[in-house]
Amino acid sequence: MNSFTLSMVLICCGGLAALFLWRQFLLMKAVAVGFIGIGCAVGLTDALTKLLHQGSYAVSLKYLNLFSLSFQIDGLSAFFLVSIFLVSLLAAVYSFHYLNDSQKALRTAVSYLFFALLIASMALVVTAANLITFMLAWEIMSLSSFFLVIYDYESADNRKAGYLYFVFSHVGAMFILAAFGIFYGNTGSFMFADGNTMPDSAKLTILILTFIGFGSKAGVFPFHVWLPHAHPAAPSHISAVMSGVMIKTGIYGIVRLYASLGLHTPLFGEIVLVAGMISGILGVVYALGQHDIKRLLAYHSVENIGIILIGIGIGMLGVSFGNPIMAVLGFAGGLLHVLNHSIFKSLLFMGAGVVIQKTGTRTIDMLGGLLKNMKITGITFLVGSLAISGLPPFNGFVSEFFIYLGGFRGAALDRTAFVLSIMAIVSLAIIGGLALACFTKVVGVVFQGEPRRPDVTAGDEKGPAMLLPMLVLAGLCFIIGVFPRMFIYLALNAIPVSGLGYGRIPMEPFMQITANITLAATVFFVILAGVVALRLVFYKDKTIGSAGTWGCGFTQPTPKMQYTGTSYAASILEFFRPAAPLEEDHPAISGRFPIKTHYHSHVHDIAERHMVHVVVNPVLWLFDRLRWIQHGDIHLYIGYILLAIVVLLFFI
Amino acid sequence: MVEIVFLAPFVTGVIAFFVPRSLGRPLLVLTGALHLLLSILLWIRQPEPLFKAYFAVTPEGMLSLLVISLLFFLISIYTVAYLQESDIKAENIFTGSMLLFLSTMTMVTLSDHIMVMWIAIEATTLASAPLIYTHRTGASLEATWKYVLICSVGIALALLGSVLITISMDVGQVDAPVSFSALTSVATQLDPLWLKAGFAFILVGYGTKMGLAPMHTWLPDAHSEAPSPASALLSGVLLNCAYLGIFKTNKIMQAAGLGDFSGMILMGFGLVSILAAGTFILKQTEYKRLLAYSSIENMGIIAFGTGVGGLGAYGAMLCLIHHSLIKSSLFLTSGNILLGYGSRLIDKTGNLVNLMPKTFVAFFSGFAAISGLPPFGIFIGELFVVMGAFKAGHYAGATVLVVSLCVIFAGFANQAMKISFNSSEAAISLKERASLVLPQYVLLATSLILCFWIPDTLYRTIMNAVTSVTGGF
Amino acid sequence: MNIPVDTILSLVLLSILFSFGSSRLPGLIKVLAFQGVIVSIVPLVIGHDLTTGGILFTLATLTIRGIVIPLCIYLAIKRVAIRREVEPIVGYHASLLAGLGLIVAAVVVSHRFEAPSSSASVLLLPTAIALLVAGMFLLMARRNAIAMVLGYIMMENGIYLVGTTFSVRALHIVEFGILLDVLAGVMIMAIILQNIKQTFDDVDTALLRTLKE
Amino acid sequence: MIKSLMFWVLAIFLAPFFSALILKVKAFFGGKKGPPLLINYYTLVKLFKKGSVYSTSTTFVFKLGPMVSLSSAVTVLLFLPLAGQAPVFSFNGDLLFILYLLGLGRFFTIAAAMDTASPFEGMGAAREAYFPIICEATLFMILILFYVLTGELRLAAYFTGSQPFGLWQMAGSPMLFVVIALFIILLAENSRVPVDDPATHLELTMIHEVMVLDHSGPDFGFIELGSFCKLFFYASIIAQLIMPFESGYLALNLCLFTAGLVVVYLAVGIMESVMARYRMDRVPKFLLTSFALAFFATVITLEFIK
Repeated sequence: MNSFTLSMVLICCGGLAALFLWRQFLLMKAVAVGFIGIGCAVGLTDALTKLLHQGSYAVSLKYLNLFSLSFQIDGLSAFFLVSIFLVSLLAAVYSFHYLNDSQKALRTAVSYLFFALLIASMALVVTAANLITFMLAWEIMSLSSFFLVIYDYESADNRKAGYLYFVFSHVGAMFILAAFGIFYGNTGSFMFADGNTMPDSAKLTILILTFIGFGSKAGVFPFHVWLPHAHPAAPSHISAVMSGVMIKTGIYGIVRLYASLGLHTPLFGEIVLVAGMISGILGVVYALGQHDIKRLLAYHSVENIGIILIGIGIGMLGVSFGNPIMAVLGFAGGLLHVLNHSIFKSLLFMGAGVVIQKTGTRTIDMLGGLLKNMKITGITFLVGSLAISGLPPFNGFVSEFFIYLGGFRGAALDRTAFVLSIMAIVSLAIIGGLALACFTKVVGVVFQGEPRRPDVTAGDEKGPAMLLPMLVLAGLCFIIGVFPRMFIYLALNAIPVSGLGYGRIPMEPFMQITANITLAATVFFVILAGVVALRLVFYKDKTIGSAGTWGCGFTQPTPKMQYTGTSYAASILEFFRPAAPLEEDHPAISGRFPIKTHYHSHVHDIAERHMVHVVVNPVLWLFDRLRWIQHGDIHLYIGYILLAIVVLLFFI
Repeated sequence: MVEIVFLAPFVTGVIAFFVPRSLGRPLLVLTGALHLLLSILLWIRQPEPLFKAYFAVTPEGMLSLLVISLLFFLISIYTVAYLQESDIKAENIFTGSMLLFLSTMTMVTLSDHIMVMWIAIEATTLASAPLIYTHRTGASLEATWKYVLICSVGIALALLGSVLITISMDVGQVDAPVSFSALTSVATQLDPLWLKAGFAFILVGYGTKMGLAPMHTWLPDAHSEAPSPASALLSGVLLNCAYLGIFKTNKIMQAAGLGDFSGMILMGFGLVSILAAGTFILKQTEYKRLLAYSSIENMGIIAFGTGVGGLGAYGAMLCLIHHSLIKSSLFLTSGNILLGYGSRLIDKTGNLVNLMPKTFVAFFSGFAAISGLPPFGIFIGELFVVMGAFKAGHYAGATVLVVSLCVIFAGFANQAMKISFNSSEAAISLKERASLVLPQYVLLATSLILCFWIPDTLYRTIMNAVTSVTGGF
Repeated sequence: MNIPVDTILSLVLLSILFSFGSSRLPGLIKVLAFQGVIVSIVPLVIGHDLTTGGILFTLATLTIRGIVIPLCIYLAIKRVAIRREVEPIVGYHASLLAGLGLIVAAVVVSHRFEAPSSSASVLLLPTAIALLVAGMFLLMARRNAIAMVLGYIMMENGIYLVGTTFSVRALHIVEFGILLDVLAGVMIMAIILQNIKQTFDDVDTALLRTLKE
Repeated sequence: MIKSLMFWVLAIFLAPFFSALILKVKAFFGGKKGPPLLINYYTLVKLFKKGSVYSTSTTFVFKLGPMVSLSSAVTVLLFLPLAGQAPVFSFNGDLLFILYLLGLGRFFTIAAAMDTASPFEGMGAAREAYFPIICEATLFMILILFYVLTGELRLAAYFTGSQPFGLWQMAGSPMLFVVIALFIILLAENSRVPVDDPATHLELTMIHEVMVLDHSGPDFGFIELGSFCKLFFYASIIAQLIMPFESGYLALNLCLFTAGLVVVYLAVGIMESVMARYRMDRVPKFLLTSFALAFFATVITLEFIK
C-alpha cells in the first residue's frame, strides 16, 4: 500500500471513527482530528517527495467490469495535493477547539465524517486520470461540502446558502458532464491523456464548457453567486478548507483540461485572462462593501481566483504566442498564488473564526479594539492581511511579482497580447490597491481602535489548537515571502505537465528572480532593524506619557464616533457605483423631537441580481405556463393518448 | 418448470382474500421470501419453461424478475409494520391484491409470447386497481378510475400494436411463433410498414403504463393516493414491467434494421417526459406526487438511453435497476413521513432531521441518489446515458437532457431541503421501528454497492440484454 | 367484393352513428350489445378457420361481447339507479357529423396500408379504425362515466375486429385470455362505477377533477 | 558601490533641505520672509529630542507605523539612481518591489491612524487608502511604457548608462505627458496642494496630516523624515526625466541633477501658492487625468514604435 492510499484510508477512518464514538465528545474529536491529521501529514510528505523528484505515479482499478478507475499523480496533481493536505491538516487541528459545543456531539461527528470525505474526494479529484473517476470524485466533493455548509441548518440564511451552493455545484457538474460527453464522443476514450486527438472545434467547446463548470466551483465572476453565501454559513475551519483549497480544484480542472487537450489557440487564453480581470476587480470591490467579515473574506476568494486566472491566462497567452518565458512566468505565478492564497486565506478565515467564537458576531461594524485582548489572533490576522494585499515581504507579493513579470513580457508582444497584458497589469495594480484598502478597513475596524459596542468584546483567546495553526500559517506567509526559492521550484515542477511542450524548464533564471526578492526583503529588514535601533536610542530614558486620543477639540468622544468600515469604504464604492449598486435605508430625521433613526446599507451583487432576473424568473415563468396540461380532466388525458398516436402515425 | 414462480404467489394471493389479517400478514412475508428463493433458483438453474410457446427466460426478464422479488420481499416486511401503524379496512383485499399483483408482474417478466405479455400487463392493471383504492376516499376513487380507464385505453392500443405486428408477419409471409424471441430472429423478413405501425401503437400503449409523457397523466394521482408500499411497488416494479414490453419490441425493431426509427421515437418520448416531469417538480406541493413525477423523469431518461443505444442503453439498464431500488425506498420513506406528519403536503412537514433522524437518513440519501449523485448508482447510469448520447451524435437531445436535469434538480433539492431542514411545529407520534427503516437502508445499500461493483453474472446478463441494442461502446 | 361481410360491416358503421346519436344510456348499451354480436360473428362469415375450436371460440366471444358485458353494465345502472343521460360534452348533432367525418377519415387512412387479407373485404380495415376512433371519441366527448366505459368497449370491438380477421395465426387460448382480460376490466370498471355512485351519488366525471398538477 | 552608498546617505540627509524650498517659495508668494532653509532639520532635531505621549487606545501597531513607513521610504532610495550614478541595489523588477514597498509603508501609516480610534484619523485613512489606487494604476501605465521602450524593468536602467536621453529619443513628445502625469502623482502621493494641504488647520479636510495627529516626538520625526524621503524619491525621478543629460563628469551631472530637483520643488511650491485645494470628491478626477495622460502617452508611443 503506497503512502497516498494510506493517507486516504487514514482520513476516511478518522471520519468513520468519529461517527462511532460520538457519545464521548472529547474522545471523538481527538480520534477524528488525530486520524485526519496523521493522514494529511502522510499525504503531504508523499506529495512533496513526488513533487521534488519529478515523475508520474499511476494506479488503475477495474470498475464495473468494463471501465477503470485510474489515478495518476504527476507534478500538477502533487502541487495541488500539497496545498490540499497542508490546509486540511491545519484546519483539522483548528477544529479541535473550534467545535466545542458538546450539545451538538452527533452533528459534530457527522461533520467530521463529511470533512474527511471532503478531504479525500478533493485529493481524488486532483489525482483522477479519467473522466469517470473525475466525475465521481467531483460529485462526492460537492455533496460532502454541501453537508458541511448546512452545518447550522437552523438559520434560514444558511439553508438558502446551502441550497444555492447545492444547485450551483450540480449545474456546474452538469456542464462538466456535457463537456466530458463531447470529449468521450470525439475520442471514444475516458482517459484525459487521449484528449489531444480531436478536432480543434470540439476542443474549444470542451474548454469553454468546462471553464463554466469549473468556474462555478472556483467562484469566477459571474458564477460566484453561491460563494459569498456558502462560505459564511459553514464553520470557520470548513470555510478555510473550502475557500482555501476546494475552490482551487476548479482551477486545477481548468489547467488539467488545458494540458490534456493541448489546444493553444489564443482565444481561450484571452477568455481566461478577461474573466480573471473581471472577477479580480469586482471581487474586491464587493468585498469592500461587505459588513459580514466572512462574506468579505469570501469575496476576496473571488478576487484571488481572479488573480490566479490572470496568471494562468498570461501563461496561456505566452504559450499560444510562442513566448516560453512569459508562459512559465505566468503559470508559475498563478500556481504559486494557488498555494499562497490557500495559506493566507485559510489563515484569515481561522482568525475570523476565533473572533466570531469569542465575540459572537460577524458584523465588522460592531467590533473593535480586539487586538488588545487577542494578541496572537490579531498579529497573525495582520500578517494574513499584508500577505493577501500582496505586500512584501510576504508571500502574496511573490506570486504577483511573477505574474507581473509575465505580464510585462506580454506587453512587449504584438497587438492583442499587448492590449490584454496592459489591461492585466493595470487591473492587477488596481486589485492590489483595493485589497490594501479593504484589509486596512478590516484590521483597523475589527482589531484596532476601541470596542464599538460595550457588550461585544473578546475576553481572551483561549484554545491553543486554534492558535497554533494560525501561527504556522503566518510563519509560512513570511517564509515564502522572504525565501520563495524552494516554493517557486515546486511550482516550476508542476508546470511541465501542463502541455506547454517545453519539456524540462531551466531553473536558473527563475531562481535568480527569487534570489532578488530575498535580497530586497533582507535589505528592507536590515534597514528596519536600523530604524528600530535608532528609535531605541531616541527613546532612551525619556518620559513616555499616556492619555486619551486627541479629539481635535471635541471634548466628549465616544467609541461610537469611530470611523466605521461602512464609511471607510463609502467613497471607494461611490467610484464603482455602476458595478456595485449601493442600497441605503436611512429615514431622514424630521420634526422637533426626532425619533431614533437608523442606517442600513447593502451593496448589491449585479451577478446575483441578473441571475434572478435573466435566468431564474424566465424558467419559472415558462414552466408555469405549461402546468395546465395536468388539470385533472380525464377526457383531456385520453385526448393526449389519441394525440400521441396521431402524431406518431405521421412518422411512419 | 418456470411457471411456478408466478403461480405460487397467485395461489397464495387467492388464499389471502379469505384469511383474517392475523394470517394475511405473515402470508405476505412468506410469499415474498418464497418468491425471492424461487427467482434466485431460477437465476442459477435457468430451467426450461413448460409452455415454450408462451414463456421464456430472457436476460432482461431475469433482471427485472430479480429486482421484483427483492423489492417485494423488502416491501412486504415494511408493509407489515406499515399496516400495524395505519388502519386499513378490508386488509385481506389489500394483501391479496399485493400478491396477485406480484404474480402478474412476474408473469410479465417471464412471458415471451406477444399476446401473453399483453395479457399479463393488462392483468397487472386489474390487480393493482384495488391497491390504489385501499383508502376508500373520494380522491383515491378518482385516482383508481383514472388509472384503470387510462391504462386500459392505452393498453388496448398496445393490443392493437401486437396485432399489427402479427399482421406484419402475414404480409411478410413469415411462419414463426408469435414470440419476441422468434420474431427477433426473423425480424428482417417482417413487413417494415406494419412493423413500424405496430411499434408505434405498442410504444404508446405500454408507454401509458410506463408513464411516458404525454400518457403519464394517471401516474401521479395513482402513486400519491395509493398506500406507500403499493406506491413503492407501482413505481419500483410496475413501470419496469411496462418498459420490458417496449424494450423487447425495440429489440425486434433493431433486428429489423429499423433501429433509427424506434430510437428517435424513444428519445423523443424520453425528452418530453423529462420536460413534463420538470414542469411539475418545480413547484410541487405534495411529496408523494413529487416522487411520482421524478419516476416519470427517470422513465424518460431510461427511454432516452434506450433510444440512444450503445453506452446509452447500458446506462439505461443501470438506471432501470437503480431507479427501482431507490425510488421504492423513497416511497417507503414517504410512508414514514406520512405516518409521522399525517399530511401529504410539503408545507406541513419539516425538520425531519431532528424529528425522525433515521427516516431523514433514508430520505435524504434517497434524494441524493435519485438526483444522480454518487455514491449511488443512478449517477453512473446518467453519466453513461449522457456520454452515450454525445457519442451517438445526438447533441441537441443531450443538451435538452442536461438542461432539464439541472432544472429538475433545482426543484427537487428545494423541496427536499424544505422537508428535511425547515423548522416545524409538528409533533411526531411515530416510533421509528427497525422494520420501518431497515428495508430502505437495504435498498439504498444495494444501489450503493452496485454502483461500484456488479457481480459478474449480473453484468453478463445486463450485457446480453443490451447487446442487441448496442452498437459497441 | 364480398356481399355478406360488407353488409355486416356497414351495419357496424351504422351502429357507430347510432351510438353517437343516442342520448340515453339504455339505448347506448343496446347499440353496443348489437355491435358486439355482429363483430363477433364476422370471422365466421369471412370464414377462415371454421374448425370446431374456432366456432366454439366465436360463440364464447359472442356471448361475452354481446350479452355478458352489456348485461353487467345494464345491471350496474339498475342497481344504482343512475340518471339516464350521457351528458355530452360535444352535442349530438356535432357528434353525428364527427362520426361521419371519422368514418371517411378511416377509409382514407386505410388506403395507406395494403391489408393482407383485403381479399376478405374492403370495408374491414376502415370499420376497425372507425370503431377504434369512435370509442375514443365517446371516451372524450361524454361526461357520464358509463358512456365512457361503453366507449372503451367499442374500442375493444375495433381491435378484436382487426385481430381475429387479419392475423391468420390467432391461437384461441391466447385470444380467450384477452377476452377474459377485457371482461375483468369491464367488471372492475363496473365496480368502480358503483363506488363512484355511492361516494358522489352521481357518475358525472366532472366531479372527478380534484387531483391535478 | 561605496559611492552609491554615499549618495544614498546624502539623499536622506538632503531630502529635508529641498522640502524647505517649497516653504520658501510659498513665503515668497505670500510676500513673507519665510522660515530658514534648514527649518526642517531644526524640526527633526527638536522632535527627536522630545519624548512621546501615547493614546490609551493604541497598540504596538501605532508604534510600528512610523518605523515601517520610514524604513520603506529609505529602502526605496536604495534603488534610486542619482545623477547618473548607479544605485546601491538594482535588479529586474525592482520597480515593482519599490511600489509595493511604498504600499507597505502606506498600510502601516493607515493602520497606525486607525489605531487611535479617532474619527478624524479614520477619515484621513480612508482617503489615504482611496487615492493612491489610481496613482498606482498611472505608475504602472508609465512603467509599461518605459518597459516597452527599454526592455528593462529596473529603475536604474532608465536613468543611468550611456543613453539616459534614450527615453526621449524613443518616445519623443509624449514623454511630456509622462512628466506631467508623474508630477500629478508626486502631488497626490506626498499630499500636496491641490490634493491635500499640509498647512491647513481643519482636520476634516486633511489627508496625511490628520493621520499623524496623535504621533509625537521621535515617532513623528520618523514620519516627517519618511515623507521627505518619499517626496525626494518622486522629485528626483522627475528631475532626471527633465534633465536627461549625461556628461562624463560626476560633478557636472550632480549640478544638473540638483538643478532639476530645484526646478521640481519650485514647481511644487508655485503650485501650492497659486492653486487652492480641490474638494475631496474632485480629487479622483484630477488623478484620473494623470492616468489618462499616461495611457495616452503609452498608446501613442507604442503605436509609433510598432
